[in-house]
Amino acid sequence: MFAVSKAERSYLLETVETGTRLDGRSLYEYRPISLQVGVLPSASGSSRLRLGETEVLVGVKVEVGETAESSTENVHIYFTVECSGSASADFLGREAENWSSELQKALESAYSAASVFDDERLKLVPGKFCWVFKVDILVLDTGGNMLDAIGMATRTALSTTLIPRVNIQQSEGTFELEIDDNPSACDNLKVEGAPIFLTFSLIGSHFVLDPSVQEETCSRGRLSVAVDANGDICYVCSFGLLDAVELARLLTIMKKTGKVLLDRLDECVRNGNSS
Amino acid sequence: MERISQRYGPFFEPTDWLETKYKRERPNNAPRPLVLNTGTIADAAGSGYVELGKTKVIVAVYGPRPPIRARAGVENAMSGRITCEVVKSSFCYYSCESAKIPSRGFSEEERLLSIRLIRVFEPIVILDKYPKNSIDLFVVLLEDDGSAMAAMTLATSLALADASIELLSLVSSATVAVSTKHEYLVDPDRIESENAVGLITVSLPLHAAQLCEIQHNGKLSVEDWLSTVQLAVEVAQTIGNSISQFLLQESKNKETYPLSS
Amino acid sequence: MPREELISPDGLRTDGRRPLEVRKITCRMGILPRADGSCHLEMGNTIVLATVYGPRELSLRPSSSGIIRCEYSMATFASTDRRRRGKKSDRNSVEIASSIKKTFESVLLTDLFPNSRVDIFIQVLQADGGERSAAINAVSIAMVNAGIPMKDLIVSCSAGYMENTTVMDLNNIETIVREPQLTIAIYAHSEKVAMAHLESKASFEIFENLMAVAKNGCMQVFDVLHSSIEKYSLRLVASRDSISTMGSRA
Amino acid sequence: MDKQKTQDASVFVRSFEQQEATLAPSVAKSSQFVAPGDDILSQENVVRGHGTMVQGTRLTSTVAGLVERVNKLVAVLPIRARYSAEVGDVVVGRIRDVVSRRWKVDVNSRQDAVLLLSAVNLPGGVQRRRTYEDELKMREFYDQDDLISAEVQELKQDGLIMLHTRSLKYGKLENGIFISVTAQLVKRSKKHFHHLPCGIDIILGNNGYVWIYIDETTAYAEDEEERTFPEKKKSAKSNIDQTLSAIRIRNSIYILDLYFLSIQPETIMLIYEQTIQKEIPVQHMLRPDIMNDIYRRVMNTKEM
Repeated sequence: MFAVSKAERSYLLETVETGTRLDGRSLYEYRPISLQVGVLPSASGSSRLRLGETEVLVGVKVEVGETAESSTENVHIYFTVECSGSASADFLGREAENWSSELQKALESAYSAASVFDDERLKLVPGKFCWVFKVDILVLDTGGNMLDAIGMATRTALSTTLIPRVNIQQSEGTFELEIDDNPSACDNLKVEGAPIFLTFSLIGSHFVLDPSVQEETCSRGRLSVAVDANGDICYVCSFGLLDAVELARLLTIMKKTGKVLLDRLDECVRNGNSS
Repeated sequence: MERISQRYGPFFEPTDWLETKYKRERPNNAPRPLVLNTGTIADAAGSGYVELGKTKVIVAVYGPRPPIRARAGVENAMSGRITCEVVKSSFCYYSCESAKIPSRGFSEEERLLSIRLIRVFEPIVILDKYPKNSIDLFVVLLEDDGSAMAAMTLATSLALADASIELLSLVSSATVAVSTKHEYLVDPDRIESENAVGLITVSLPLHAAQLCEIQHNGKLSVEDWLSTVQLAVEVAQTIGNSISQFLLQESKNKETYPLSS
Repeated sequence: MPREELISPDGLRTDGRRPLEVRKITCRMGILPRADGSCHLEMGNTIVLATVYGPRELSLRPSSSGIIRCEYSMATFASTDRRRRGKKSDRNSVEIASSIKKTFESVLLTDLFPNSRVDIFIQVLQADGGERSAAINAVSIAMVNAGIPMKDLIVSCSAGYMENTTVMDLNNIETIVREPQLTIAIYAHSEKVAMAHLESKASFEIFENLMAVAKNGCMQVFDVLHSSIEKYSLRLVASRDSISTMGSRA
Repeated sequence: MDKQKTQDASVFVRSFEQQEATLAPSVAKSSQFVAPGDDILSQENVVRGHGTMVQGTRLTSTVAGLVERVNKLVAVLPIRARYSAEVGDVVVGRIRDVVSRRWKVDVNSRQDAVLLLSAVNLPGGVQRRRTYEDELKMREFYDQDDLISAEVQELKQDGLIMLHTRSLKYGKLENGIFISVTAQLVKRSKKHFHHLPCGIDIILGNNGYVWIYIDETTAYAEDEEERTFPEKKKSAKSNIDQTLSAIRIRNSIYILDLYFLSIQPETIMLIYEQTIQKEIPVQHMLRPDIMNDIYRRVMNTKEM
């Protein structure tokens, strides 16, 4: 549990009133992000992301799985969010469990809405076989704004994920799948449509983007939105009393910031791959 | 009370059949018939019952009372807190889901619904007036035919008012679905929600231009999203007005009761 | 995996090592600033992250010496077959955690911090054999990083017997074989054994052989760990002192 | 331009690795480095101090650090560790719990320090008897999570730290920013309350907790008129400037801590002035590339 005294809280509120935050950021600014891809050689795709004090590690495993007859999807995606021991020490009892299922739910909802995997190359045998993506998120350090960090890390991990080529042989109604083990014969997953999350905390009467732990502790409400590259909204979750008129303004900020953030992340992954 | 005993047949038809054959039987902008009741549970400090079409929710409020399980050290004792337990009745699951009933404890969905309800009501209940106390909400979702969260919020609002707990305002809630044909469907039922491209639930206090909670699933452009929220807010306000009408009526009834006896 | 393949006719192992060669070890200290001590240790492809908190307030009843708690968990993506293991309640994890706890109980000077506790968290990020010894080495470094007084540095290494050869520091392929395997942790200077864990039965001669090889491996590990501690520490000291001398001049 | 302002998703590996490259390893190894279990080179008849132990005939270290010798005393000070208290230290602490007649205070040490009700100044007379009412009103003096400054009064046999705030300069901390750093970076000195040249006050707690604040009593002491109307007369402009300097100081301390540089008023001001000189806006100070740049500059000026 993060402790904030009354005096610190009121100083934080006063400072936010003037348009700056206690680490010097302006209200709609992210903390510096550090990113590393391909950190886990045994995973199909992986990334490690640090957002201020928050640090997460994401591993993606790709498998071929069976699917229900009625399903038309090419990809099933599962998320698990786990707290490493040192991070879970911040929670009491059930809290950690609730917290991770909330994050999982948000990711599932956003990814299913964004229809990320509309890619012809991912097609196996409809109604019979599909790709199963297992995205395992490990929280190494909790420093506020976990959802955004997880969202970005998941997207980058997926963008570096390699999909093996599969030869499908059909004989007498049964399908034989032959997976090409050669790492050079893998396709990169296209994740242009994958959303990222942007979170505002309501402090006093102001909204601040990318809240730190201290700001989260002092906040009265939160607004998390998942946006994709087109600026479409894929998921929204908010609580706490917020003015209805503010919504439109916040969404414009989110749309703009989300675009920049996506560009930067992609650029960063490209640079990381080339070097 | 008569309406509670009314029986509805559950859906056993496969979903794809419903998708083609299903037809909304009321205008897109009309919510389903609303049934409200308070004081259903005699033992509780307050209780509320809400029927939104076939969706039925019952809520009991206990408290303010000293917390049963004190959480050591972390609690700010100067203001009260809200606890919430949401339970889905075992017959509220539809055919395909019935296998998923958890053997014990709360399912993930129930826990998430509990957290959401707490978050809706934390800024609404004037917790400073109940230091060192806890207000316990027990919610039973009897049948889920879409818009369950909205129904739960309404029922909790009724129950809190019934328990005479100090609130900033009554809370109202509404769900709007955006269909594949880009129609706005107010208060969607289960099939409509499952087939929607966007599903928004909004909770708001009646007497302020503010929102307590927004939950949105699905993909919409910013403009569409804003207009959907706008619609949901309007519907929630209409529903809210009928709730306050109902409560007013109830309190009048209560006033006349001792005289007649 | 057929046995012949484990050691080639040239005497090289599957990953190209000689029998008495440990994998490449790299370690980074102080990587999680919020913890008192942390260490990211790679032994070949096995990656372990250890964090140490404390000594800090023990909220239970008073005790005359410090208390150590240890949690070991394996990330879901750690091994090639993604299993939903690694939960703290997992039996294997509990066993490793308790053995690491006991190992460090003997070496930490717990008398120096009564009424306090030290929390150890171990997260295996990638498992390629020798997780137990990697975890012990990582915790050891994290303890140094946290400045917790210890009698000695504990280092750990494994050894196995296969195809009439004794090899040290087994990787995943080598651990799958049902042959005698020994993991030991020793006090680096006094060479006392702090922990020994044997799998499969081994004759007495083989056991002694394994012991000697594992000990040899431990010393190799020690050299690497000691030099990285020294390098890290001296850098910090240099950093701290460089500017302070200037500060006094200013 | 706007993008530059609102966003930075720049990549860097690990700040510590970058630092490794920039720092010249020209360390005069004046004293021996030891890791736990290493032998300490020494003559006979030494007095063993902290961080050492005798194992058989050997004198060994128990922590990693440099061997310090003062006459016959041999000690090893850990490079990073929790705070170990000494009597007379000034600390900043956070109230963790209020129990009967005492506060438990988190001071980044091995266990919570204790502040007795009898060790604080109560309103109305310094040596007043502590009544039962005082005990009930303890939360009004210092409530849970409050930050206080205090002095170490006594160390008990089992290492328990007893604090006191029996001086006007100690007590509850208000109107400022808290930051926690490595305790070893704050050297013991005569003075821990500093008024920095930029008009900001800091308390450098020996325990690595730092409080950055704007002391209104000194700020208004210059103008007698204004002193009578505090708060109200404060112009919004100067207030913002002060807050920004306080944040700049906070970020400077953060950089010092990250690069493991000694934290004292001089070094804080060095970073502070460096960023002002280079016109780095306060919100960019914590960007890894800029921090590295500042660090390199500071190290260069030192060599000149």
